[in-house]
Amino acid sequence: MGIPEGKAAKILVFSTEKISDPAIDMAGLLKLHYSSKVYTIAVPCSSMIKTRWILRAFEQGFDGVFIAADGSDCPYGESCTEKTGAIVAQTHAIMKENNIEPMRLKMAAICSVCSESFVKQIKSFNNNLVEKLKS
Amino acid sequence: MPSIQKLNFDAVVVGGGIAGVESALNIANSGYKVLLVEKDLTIGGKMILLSKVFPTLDCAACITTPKISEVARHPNVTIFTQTEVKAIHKQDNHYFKAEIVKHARFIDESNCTGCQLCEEACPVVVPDQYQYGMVGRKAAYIPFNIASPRIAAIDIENCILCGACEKACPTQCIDFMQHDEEYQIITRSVVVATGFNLFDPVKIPRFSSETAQNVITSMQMERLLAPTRPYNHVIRPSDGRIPDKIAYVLCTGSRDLSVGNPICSQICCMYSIKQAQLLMGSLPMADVTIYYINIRSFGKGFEEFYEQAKGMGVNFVKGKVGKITEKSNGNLTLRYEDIKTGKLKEADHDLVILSVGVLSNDDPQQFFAENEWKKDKFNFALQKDLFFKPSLSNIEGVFLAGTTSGPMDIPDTILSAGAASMETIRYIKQSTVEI
Amino acid sequence: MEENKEQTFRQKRETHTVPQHVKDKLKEYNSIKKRITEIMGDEEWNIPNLAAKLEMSTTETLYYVMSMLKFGQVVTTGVDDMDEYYFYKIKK
Amino acid sequence: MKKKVGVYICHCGGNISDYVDVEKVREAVGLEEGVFLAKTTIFACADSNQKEMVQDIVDNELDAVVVASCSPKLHEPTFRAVTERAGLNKSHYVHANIREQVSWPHSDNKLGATEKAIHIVRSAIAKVILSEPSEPLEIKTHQAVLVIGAGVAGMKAASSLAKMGTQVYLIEREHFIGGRISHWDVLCTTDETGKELVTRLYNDISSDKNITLFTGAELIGSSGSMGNFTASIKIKPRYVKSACNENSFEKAISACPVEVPDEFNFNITKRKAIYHNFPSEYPHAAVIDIEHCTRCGECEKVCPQIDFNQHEETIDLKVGSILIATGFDPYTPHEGEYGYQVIDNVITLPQFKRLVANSDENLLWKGKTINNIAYIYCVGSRQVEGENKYCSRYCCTTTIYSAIRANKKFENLNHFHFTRGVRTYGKQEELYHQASKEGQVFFQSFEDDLPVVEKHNNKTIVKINDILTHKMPIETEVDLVVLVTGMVPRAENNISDILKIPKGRDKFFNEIHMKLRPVETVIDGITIAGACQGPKNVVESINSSLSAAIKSYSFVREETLSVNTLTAVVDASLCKICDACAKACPFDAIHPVNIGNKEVAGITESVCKGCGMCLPVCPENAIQLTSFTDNEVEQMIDMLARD
Amino acid sequence: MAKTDLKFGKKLKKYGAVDFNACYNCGTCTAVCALSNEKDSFPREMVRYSVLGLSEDVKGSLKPWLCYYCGECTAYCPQEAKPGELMMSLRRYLTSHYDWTGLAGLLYRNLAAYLVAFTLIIGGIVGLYASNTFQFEEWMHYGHLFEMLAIGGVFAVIILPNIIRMWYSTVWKPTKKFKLKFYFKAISELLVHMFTQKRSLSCDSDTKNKIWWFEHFVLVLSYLALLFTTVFLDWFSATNTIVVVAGYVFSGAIFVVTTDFVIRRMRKRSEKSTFTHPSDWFFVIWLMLMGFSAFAVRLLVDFEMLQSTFWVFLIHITVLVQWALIIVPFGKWTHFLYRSFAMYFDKVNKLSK
Repeated sequence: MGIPEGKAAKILVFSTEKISDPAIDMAGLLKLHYSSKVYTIAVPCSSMIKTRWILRAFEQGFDGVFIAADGSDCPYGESCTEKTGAIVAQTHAIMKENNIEPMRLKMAAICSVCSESFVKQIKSFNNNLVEKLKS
Repeated sequence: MPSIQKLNFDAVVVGGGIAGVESALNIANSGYKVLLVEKDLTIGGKMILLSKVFPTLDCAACITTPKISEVARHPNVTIFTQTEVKAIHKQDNHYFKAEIVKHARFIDESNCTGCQLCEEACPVVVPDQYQYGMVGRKAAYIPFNIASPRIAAIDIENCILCGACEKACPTQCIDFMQHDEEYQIITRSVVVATGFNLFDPVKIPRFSSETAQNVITSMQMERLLAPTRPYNHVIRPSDGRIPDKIAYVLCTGSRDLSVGNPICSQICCMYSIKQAQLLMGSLPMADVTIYYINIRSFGKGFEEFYEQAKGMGVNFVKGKVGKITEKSNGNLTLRYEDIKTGKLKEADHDLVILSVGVLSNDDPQQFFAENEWKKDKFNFALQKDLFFKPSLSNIEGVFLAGTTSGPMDIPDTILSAGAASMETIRYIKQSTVEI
Repeated sequence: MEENKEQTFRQKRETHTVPQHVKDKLKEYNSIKKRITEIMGDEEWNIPNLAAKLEMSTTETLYYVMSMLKFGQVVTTGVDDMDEYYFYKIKK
Repeated sequence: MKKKVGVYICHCGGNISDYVDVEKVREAVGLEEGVFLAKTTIFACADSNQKEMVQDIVDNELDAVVVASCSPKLHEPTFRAVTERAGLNKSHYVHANIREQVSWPHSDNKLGATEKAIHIVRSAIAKVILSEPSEPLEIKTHQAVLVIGAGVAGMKAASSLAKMGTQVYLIEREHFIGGRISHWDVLCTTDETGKELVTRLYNDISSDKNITLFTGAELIGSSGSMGNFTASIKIKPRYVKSACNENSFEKAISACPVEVPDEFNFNITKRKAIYHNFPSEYPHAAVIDIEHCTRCGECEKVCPQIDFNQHEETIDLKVGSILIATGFDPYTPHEGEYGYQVIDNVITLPQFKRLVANSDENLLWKGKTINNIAYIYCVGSRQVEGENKYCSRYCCTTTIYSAIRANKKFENLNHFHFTRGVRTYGKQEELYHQASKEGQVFFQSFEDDLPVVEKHNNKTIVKINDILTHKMPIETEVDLVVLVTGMVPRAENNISDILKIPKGRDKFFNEIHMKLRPVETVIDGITIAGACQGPKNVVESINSSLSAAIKSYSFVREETLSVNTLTAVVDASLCKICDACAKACPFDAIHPVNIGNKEVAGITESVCKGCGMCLPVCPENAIQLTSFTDNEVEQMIDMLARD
Repeated sequence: MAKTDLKFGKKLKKYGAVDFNACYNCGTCTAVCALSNEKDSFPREMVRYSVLGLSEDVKGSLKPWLCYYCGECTAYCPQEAKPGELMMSLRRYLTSHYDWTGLAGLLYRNLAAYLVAFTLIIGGIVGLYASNTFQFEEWMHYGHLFEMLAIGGVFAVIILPNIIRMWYSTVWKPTKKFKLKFYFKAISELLVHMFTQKRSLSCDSDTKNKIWWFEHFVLVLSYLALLFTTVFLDWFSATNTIVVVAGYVFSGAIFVVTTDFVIRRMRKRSEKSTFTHPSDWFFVIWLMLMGFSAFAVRLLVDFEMLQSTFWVFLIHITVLVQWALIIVPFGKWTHFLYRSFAMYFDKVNKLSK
């Protein structure tokens, strides 16, 4: 596998319904462009994402998974950041075991108006993936 | 002559624009029976005719339609379209008697499916008022795609009574024998949401809007840009050419004592900036220039929207246009003083949009005659207690929603309608009169 | 009842006379529409050319062509090289 | 059972169809398994289309529906309602966002956008096929509303709600109510003063038995959700007993040796550590500023009502809805901004207003008579460098009106306005006309060439390259410079952290949608009113406050509220009761229960908020979240990944 | 650097300016003004200078003289700031600024001063008559002599120095350039504008304005011709039929045209005749009286009745003296001169650029 020359990486974004998904919506509203190979699944909270989902995405051919976490804005409580972090750490460990580049899973807190930051993050993630996974 | 029908409601909302719809919904949601009266064929007012709305650029229809369909389905709301309020009398014991006339639509409203077969069959073509005459429509017609109710109507003035529609109608709902129906409504309260009128630029002959085809109003431009537009593209009305030098003349009929309207219309700067952005989107090669006195982008997200337009390359020129002259090729010469340099300039454009201002609608004065509907000095409804209860009119039990009391944009209109409905509900709740 | 309904336009004729100008307008529309259809034939036309041929103002021509477009009798086929005018064609 | 799915792809009047080939999407998804019909529509949300959808569902006995249109935040509820009207369970509706996340961000790439849209619709179809019906939860509501902030918006909302028969708790962080309006003298555009308006509002709320007012009260915590909030309120003591004797207070105040700047007058005057309300503030009582009090005991000697034994209390309030009306702060210029705090006769607009209100015969600043006043506009608003990009909306009008009123009160004033373009919108334009006619002078500059305030040999001079005079450099000598400061959200406001209310780009609280749901927040049951949502004048605040009140009322009107909640579900056969999930749950919703002699983790539905935090921690993968089961999520992933 | 001075605006109000402070700088006035162009854009610039009190810029500007007050700017001003009236007032202000004696300013600002001056002259004439030292022929002779002396004297002592002062303010001070050839080159400008006021023809092209221009043209020609006829051809004593008839025609024309002007000012139909400063009234009325009394005097001469109705001649001479000593050097008459010189200086300035 690998990303062909000149192509964008296929990225799955887990966003959160109340915080980061509105930011991604707003990126659209502001006509901030990013790669169309970026797909989003919105879930209630980033701390509910299961490792098996992430692995499934890699298995199915996604080059990268990006968790647009709630951070401290999470409506379900402060522990969200820590818990999401734990999921990522745990998944990274499993990815290593399975010979999947850990950098293919990335997490960043995206606040409800962080549209520009989302686009910036996703662009640099894409560039890193393309760099790493060149075919 | 058919007899007058009598109906009772807790509230009558006059005007089915966005303010009326919002008020009706709020009141109905609190469990009260509401009659929504609209003089046009469809509710939605001016907003439903717009293209997109600032500063979010949502399509106007996306915002209006959910509210409209909610109100249309609401068990507590009765909607009368094509209905005129003749008079509203306040009765001594705290209720109102409203005389209204529901004009014949010549369609059985409950059976029409909006299939448009009658429209197809109708041979008559007349200028479409919803498209400012820029295109034709039939004499049997649905106002536009997203009209509510989305059912046909017969324009009897232009009908030749050929019967084609009646033959084409699969549900037999065309009925030429319908008459205007008179109603007497007893209601505890009235919400006036009659909206505003737009300034008619014919009153400024130096702008040549009557003679020059390519001098159009901003509302016409809204139609040109709207999804339910008259042409499929943005082209100019004189000859169908794709415009590439477009000008906006702000404060047409606003902030202008010489035409009798000294106040600012509050929306023209923003809708012009919005249209400019939309034009830049659909005509990437076009130059758009906005001639202004002051840009009033004061609302939430408005200033950012203005900056965005500047960033997109919309040209802002400080200076009010004084004169528009048509040239033989339909292009227009605009004469203005470029305030930044203090020099008189002339510029050629191939399409000019007059950003016309907001004027009061005097309808309430007609139907409230005997109760002395009071107006402020700008002809808008008098807000009797501006700070304490902004939606109170001078008549007890009559409340003001939206632009009835002054120019406002859509968010403000919706908030004003929210306030009016809150006051109305409170009033109904406190009134103990049995009707 | 249903039977009667078919006929309401006939009943209406008894009380309502169609004004002459409405009839005239219809005739005018139809004749211009016919001329446009004939002139356009199978070819693509833009508004100024069609107006010249029709000897009618471009404004009026636009109104007729746009109405025909709305009612599905005409289609837009493209735009000229200068990006100035659209071409229209009779829909077959 | 295989589901028959109906798919609708919306043009959104060009918003989508200009960039996404909707026909191609329709063709592609029409071939998916389970899809019975696939249609495109100009406006999916239009009433006519809604009717058509209902008809389609009924006629074709569809089991599930997908609409691909705008963001679910806008219209998911609309279409859920449509499917419900057609007799389907609302879970059998899935919304695909192909506008905000497809056509708009990828307007530069039509092919890519179409491709992405196809994938997204497919994954929505996959999800809807797996969806299980869910029943709404009936919750008992507390028929009470907590209103935070007793300014004009909060008081108006409180009194309206109370008149509807709702119990209202009105809390105010300060010891006196009235908010910003109490500072202002005459309010534009009438002759009514802030004091009169506050008095009317206070009379309204104090006479209503449905309203409980807490001053010195601050929200410190909140739990629960719509219909069922528990708000923790910390109440600071006044250190003064409520039974009050005017005379002894006056004595106590004069006895107090501590002087601190008076924030009511924006620090242009001083007050004691024990102080009184201003005439425009209520309740009519005194209070001790315990932070500055030295406990010298002088006041106690002359006034028996002083009570240093009072202490802070915390109470819990149970409410069905929370209405936030915390208002704004005037922007504080930084040191040196147009000479602020560097040149001694540079003050802010609120200070100027207090100065005018407090002065009687002559307008004096630091002992000198004021004749020429310069107003520098857009300080803290429309910033080029700073963060505040927005226009504060009220400042142009209020400045002009202040100048007009000052002319009525004092003689020989000359006003020089250094504007960025006057924005007296609507009827307020009249004031601009009047001010100009009175001979007040307006200058203008653009953001790239702002005016400069300088001090030379004891003369204060404002320089501008005036664009109204072909950019001529002009200088004006003045006695006082007023910085027209804009609105910023209230400082030290941790309400957004406690209630998890998102803020917009301008740092004000964000509504869900400016036009569709202008007073609601993403947290159900919490509404926002007045200037905490964005700059507003008095009338606009009142309108927004009444709108918020009616919305809050809708949450508490009925005794019960039916809500759609996601809940976690434990597969009892897999659970080995390790306690990991219970620890992860932030809401204490998981407790051991016995199911068929087996102790397993049990989830209290009414407490579970559906955050799913318990999901990943379960070592046995025994917990699933409704609508987000492994099956559903993985199918969605598969569909998005499919080539 | 320019400094704001709000006193200047207040001063202008004494010259008749009203409401110009209401201006919100939209530029409509400039945009609708037919005489305004990219090089000379007005009146908004003048309004702005007046609001800010930039008196030096006003004094150095010729723009007030470029305006012929068609009234469009005032009619279309969205703020009712009456820019046209301000331009008129600026002309009055500039007239008094150019006037070294200071009397022009005094008379403009002060109606009483005007009336006193008029009364003094009436008193003088009546006094002279009462002193009985003159015979009828002497009156005729000295009257004629006075005309010549007055023209020469007023021109040399007042008008010429004032024009030089105008030149100093508007040409020398702002440009600091002097090239004689430009003054020769531009001289045609002076003559054409002085005799035809052709610039005012470009004012909005409606027929009413054309009529006004024609009347004005007739008036100017008749006035100059009558001046020539009475002063150099000694009309009242002349016997040449051509001279006599010409005198009748000219004085009659003056009378008819000015009567029409007075009626217009009274009716206030058009924007330009809505506001009338006392100096405007005096100008047209005295011109009218002059035409009428001259006509009457000659008629009486021809019917040989003048001796018996000598008072008619006294009225004529009174009007004449008032005209020559008050209105011509200090009143609106000077506009005629300054306007032409403004066009001339403007041309010179443009050439030297």
